[in-house]
Amino acid sequence: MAQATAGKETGANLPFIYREYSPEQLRQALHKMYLIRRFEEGAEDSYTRGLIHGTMHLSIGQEASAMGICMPLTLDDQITSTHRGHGHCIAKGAEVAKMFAEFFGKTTGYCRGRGGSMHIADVTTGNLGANGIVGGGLPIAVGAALTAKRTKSERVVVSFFGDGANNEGAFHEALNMASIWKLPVIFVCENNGYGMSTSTARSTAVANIADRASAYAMPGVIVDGNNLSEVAEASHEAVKRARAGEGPTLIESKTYRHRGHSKSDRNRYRTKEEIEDWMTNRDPIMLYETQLQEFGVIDQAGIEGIREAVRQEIADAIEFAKTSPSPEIANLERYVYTEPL
Amino acid sequence: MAQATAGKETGANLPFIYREYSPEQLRQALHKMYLIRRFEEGAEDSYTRGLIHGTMHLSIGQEASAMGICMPLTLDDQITSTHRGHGHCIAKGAEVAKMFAEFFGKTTGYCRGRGGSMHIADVTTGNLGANGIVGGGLPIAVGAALTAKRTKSERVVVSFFGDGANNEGAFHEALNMASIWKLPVIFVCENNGYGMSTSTARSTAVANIADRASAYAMPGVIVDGNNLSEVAEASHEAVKRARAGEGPTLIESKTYRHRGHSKSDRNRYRTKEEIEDWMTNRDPIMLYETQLQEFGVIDQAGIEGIREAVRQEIADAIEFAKTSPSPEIANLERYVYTEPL
Amino acid sequence: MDQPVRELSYAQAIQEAMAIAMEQDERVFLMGEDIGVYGGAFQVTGDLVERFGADRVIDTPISELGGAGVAVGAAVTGLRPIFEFQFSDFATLAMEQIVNQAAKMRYMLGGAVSVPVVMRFPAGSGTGAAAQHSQSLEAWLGHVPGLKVIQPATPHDAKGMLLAAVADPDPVMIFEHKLLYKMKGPVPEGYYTVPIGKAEIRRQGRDLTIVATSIMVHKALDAAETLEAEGIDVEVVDLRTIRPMDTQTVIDSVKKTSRLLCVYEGVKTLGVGAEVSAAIAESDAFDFLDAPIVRLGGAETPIPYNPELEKATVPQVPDIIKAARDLVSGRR
Amino acid sequence: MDQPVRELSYAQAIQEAMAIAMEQDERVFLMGEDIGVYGGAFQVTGDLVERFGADRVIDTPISELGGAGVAVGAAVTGLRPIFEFQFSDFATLAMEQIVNQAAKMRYMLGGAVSVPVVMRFPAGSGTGAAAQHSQSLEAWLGHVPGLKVIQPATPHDAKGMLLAAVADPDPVMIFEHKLLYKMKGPVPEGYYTVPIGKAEIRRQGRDLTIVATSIMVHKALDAAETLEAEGIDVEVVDLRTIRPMDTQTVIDSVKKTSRLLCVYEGVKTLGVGAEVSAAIAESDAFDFLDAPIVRLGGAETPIPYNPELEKATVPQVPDIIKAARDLVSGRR
Ligand SMILES: Cc1ncc(C[n+]2csc(CCOP(=O)(O)OP(=O)(O)O)c2C)c(N)n1
Ligand SMILES: Cc1ncc(C[n+]2csc(CCOP(=O)(O)OP(=O)(O)O)c2C)c(N)n1
Ligand SMILES: [Mg+2]
Ligand SMILES: [Mg+2]
Repeated sequence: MAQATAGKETGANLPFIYREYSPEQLRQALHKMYLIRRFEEGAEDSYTRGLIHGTMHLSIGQEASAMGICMPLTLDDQITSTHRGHGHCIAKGAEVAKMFAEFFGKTTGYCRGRGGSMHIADVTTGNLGANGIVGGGLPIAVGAALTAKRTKSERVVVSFFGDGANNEGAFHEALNMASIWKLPVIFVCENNGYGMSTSTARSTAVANIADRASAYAMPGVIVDGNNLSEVAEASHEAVKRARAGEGPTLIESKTYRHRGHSKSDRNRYRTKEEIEDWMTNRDPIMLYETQLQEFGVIDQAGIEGIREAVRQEIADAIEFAKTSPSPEIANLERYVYTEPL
Repeated sequence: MAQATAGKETGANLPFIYREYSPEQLRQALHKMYLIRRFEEGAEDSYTRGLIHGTMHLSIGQEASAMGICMPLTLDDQITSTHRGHGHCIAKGAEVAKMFAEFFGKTTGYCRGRGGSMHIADVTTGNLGANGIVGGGLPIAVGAALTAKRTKSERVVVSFFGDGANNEGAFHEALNMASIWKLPVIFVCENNGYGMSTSTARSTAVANIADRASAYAMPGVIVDGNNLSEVAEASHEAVKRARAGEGPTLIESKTYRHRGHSKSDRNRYRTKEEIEDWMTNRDPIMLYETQLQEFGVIDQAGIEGIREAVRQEIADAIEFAKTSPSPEIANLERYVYTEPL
Repeated sequence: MDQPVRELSYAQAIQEAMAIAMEQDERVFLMGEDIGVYGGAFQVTGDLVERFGADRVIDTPISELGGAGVAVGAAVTGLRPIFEFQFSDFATLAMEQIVNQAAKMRYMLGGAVSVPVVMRFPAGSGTGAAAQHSQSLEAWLGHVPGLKVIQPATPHDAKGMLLAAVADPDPVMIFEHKLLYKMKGPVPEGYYTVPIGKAEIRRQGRDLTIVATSIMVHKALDAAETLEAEGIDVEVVDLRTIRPMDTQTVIDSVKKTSRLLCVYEGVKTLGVGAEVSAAIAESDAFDFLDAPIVRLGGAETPIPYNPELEKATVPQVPDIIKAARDLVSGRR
Repeated sequence: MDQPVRELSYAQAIQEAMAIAMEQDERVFLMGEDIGVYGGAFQVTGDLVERFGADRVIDTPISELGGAGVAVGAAVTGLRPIFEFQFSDFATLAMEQIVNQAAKMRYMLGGAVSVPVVMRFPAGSGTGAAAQHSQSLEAWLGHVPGLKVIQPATPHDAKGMLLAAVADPDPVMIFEHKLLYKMKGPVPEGYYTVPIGKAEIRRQGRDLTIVATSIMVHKALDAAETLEAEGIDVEVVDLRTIRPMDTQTVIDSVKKTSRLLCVYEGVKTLGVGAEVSAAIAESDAFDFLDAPIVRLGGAETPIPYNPELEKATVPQVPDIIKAARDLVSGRR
């Protein structure tokens, strides 16, 4: 998104995004956050009705993180995503219809029904894919950044991962290589407090994931992951640094998932109060909506308009997915190898 | 080794080991350092004459590091070692005769001829083995420390590894687990400046390996690895901490290998001057010898005595190895599984 | 076995085996991701943490390589860890410790140590979890001297073989098909073991030997029922152990039936059935063969997400029936 | 081929192929441990860093998992990395990126990307480097759909197949036996490719087919000379590619000779020869077989350090001669 001055009020005290983006862009961001939320609610609902099988990992509650990080990215920039990747995919520009189609296992899906939720990707908008392997995307992002550097492009690469992933060897090896080679890559740890059932306190020797940045001689930045402007500001800084050839940044975005880890979570490791608190007092969409109104960027009618538009978009997308064709068994072995033209 | 007050001079200004150990123990340490040096020279010589095959990694120049770390260890304590592990093995208490026998591929060798230099081990003195996999020993050491803790023993475990190993994922995962579980393990990075041909500056994002300790919330200590007393003091501290249940320590021992990486090194990545400087001005045995004389713990005749004793020990050991029997081909598949009694 | 027998699910049988092992022997403990309060991704450890405490049912960070290495280090120094991979696919991160360390340490050290570690691998497709959560990688580990590799197919064997694995002085790798976890079957109470390295004839027959592994044993038995109605009398051998493989039982069966069909879920090429076939083709059973040795294995593709495609990647009962019919009738 | 032919070593042939690939295509670059100024552990990259710069001959930290992942990421975004493992044994650290990512990414993304990465694995025993530096793990990767796996046996093929691998849009894994690096043979100058997926008949014969891989091709040819003097006429098939395997060439050969011996260095159980054997035993060549299919593979043990033991772990020329004699004479 292009930079512009925002809103009714101006001045240096405004939160970052109100200085950086136009009101229209700010409203679009809200639109996208709703799109993420409603997409996942729709997926959850379809799952319950048996229209989607397998499992899925919902990022409800983490929308500001995905959105904020992607705001300074262009379509040419790339991301690697995670098992909890629907938000990243939409924030980076994917169409929800093709995402639903993928979840429904259809040929019109982004992965032609071969990948599902855990491998959702839209290479055309720069999403190299969700990943079923915790930490699996980090080295790949470093490789993509190596391409960006070797081809002297302006491109930056963002690698999303969770707090749990920070204890994988892949994290260590990837951050070290990105740093010594000064690659244009941004490591975004979405710290939602738990890797599955294991809290960071029980799994991780340091209090903040960003505390590990010093082990790779890169900046480590902590942001409130439910505050869109804070996330976007950190992303802006890191993108600037990366494009200037100054190397990688580690951003830790503190957030929370409202839902269970996946569809098979008995939720024994978090208290009802904790979940309740994040849902009612720190919902990123609610916070952003309130702020937008406060700064006069949108009014209640505008919000209703967005909600209604999103509702329609989701309904259409599900319809598209439902009516799309399934792959043919005869094509089982297609896409294993690159067919000669 | 038991603690005692040392030498002619006393007082708080004496280097650590002179306060901590008896003159006899200090002379024994010199003896062992010579034993390591001459063992490796003997192995090198035997290799040149075709008596030993394969390859080997000599730690000549690093003797103070192996010796200093092992000084506070008891026979019950354990270590995991590396491809450059002869010094660790001897410092921990192994017999050079059985080591030579192993290098000569004989049944009287520590590994009955199955392991060779890269897998040299003496479990009876607590050496769980050298390792052909860079970083392979770190998680194993953490596991041994878990045993120590679970069985409520006093045992501590030392994991030796090189600067190159610090970029392996295994390093990261091992240090994190050791820290969160507060295990009695000491991570000793013998930083000889290079992982094979690659300098730490080219491979590692931080200036000191110990700078990474903060990422695991453990103390990171840097010592001059060619100064026996400094190494031993750091080891003492770490052992005390580990035995007290306070968890792991990372010690970085800065040292240098005089020889090439292995037997196939064209040595294109280091200057003659650099090697020369370390050999003539910073040889750990020479430094220690001078210091011992300075503090009156030994005189020239005493040194000659040690040298001669070691010469004889090595000669006898090589003879033992030479005249030992080779394994029989019929026993090829022995030791793959544990035979029922 | 004299103990009373109940119906338990495969997952319950494993859980019971682990509980018995921990009760009997202080040295036994469990490690893995989310095996504590979460109960394990497939609820195999369930509530064991409440019974044995977080000290003996240890949640690891998400660090498969390190975690496996910790288990190896604990085993070599006297404990008896049972390490759970959350999905067998994540063994790809730990092959170093499994293959270079656990499998070889005893040999490299000339017999100075043993490595009594047990590792559990929830494996296989059929859950809609796509390519990185559905693999069958037992053939890899079956290729590695120093390891023992088993694939129990029933709740009874799951318990008995796990107890045998814990008692074994060497590293034992257990591949558990995820779709079996909820399958019920008779399981004796108390302690018993089922030997590692012995195949089991699940059904006697004269016309054709089907060697199957894990979940395919049940599909083969289903197929055998249908085939029986057609007059084709199938012998079903449950291989149970991949390494060391009990080829003698297969040889004896083939000498009787003269025909061999291998059914396994892993990718066909270089999968377990390749070894079964090759072992028979070089044995004295060769002279008894009346027909080519046929393999039904997984398709040469990653496991797809779409459920119909997913089903088509691995042998199903009708595939087995058809292959058996063709084999017996001489159709190719 | 019209280009002039010189004698080059296997290592030189690979180096030349990499140089040609880098000259032809800016996207090609090399990654690995100590491949720059050190020239690679086996001097395969040699002085390439001087010609192409440290930017295109990149020394990585000792980070096999991460390094392989970087190569995958670079490949999927448009570059053509050639990644060197210092020893194939260290692939155990990178199986995740090789198997879950490189092999499956195209499939999981429904064809939206290709992953044109080449990985090189110095493999095999015979150097006295013991159990963790001597393995032959090609069977593992041969089991993985999405990968192509090759084992060139001659300098000519090493160059031509590497150039084919670089041109290939999919991940290609090259297993290079360390003892071959110094072996010399005729190599044409300039660019040429040798197709992936085609076996080569190295010697025509009537009495027995020996299918061999990598260094075993040369041992089989040596054995064939001796056997010829005894009146046994051996056909030697160099398999060259493990995946996709050219079973048709083997089938055709077996139909001619009626006898099959598979010779490979990897551990016998579940090694490459298991697949060769099984593929023949289920093909129409089965009816032509006059004798069991015999395999000579590596012993069921880690590679020992002692040189005599080490030699005894893998098939040697006399072993091949004996197996061939027994097979032809009907001795078991
Ligand atoms: C290598 C690997 N280990 C384990 C898993 C199983 N698993 C999937 S998600 C997850 C938790 C990941 O935690 P985190 O990185 O914090 O991401 P979050 O789920 O909280 O978004 C686990 C253990 C996996 N997919 N990959
Ligand atoms: C996993 C793995 N990668 C690579 C190697 C090859 N290798 C053996 S030693 C070595 C360098 C190790 O450097 P460092 O850890 O600093 O130890 P040093 O040799 O300097 O003592 C390398 C790359 C190996 N043995 N294992
Ligand atoms: Mg998390
Ligand atoms: Mg070093």
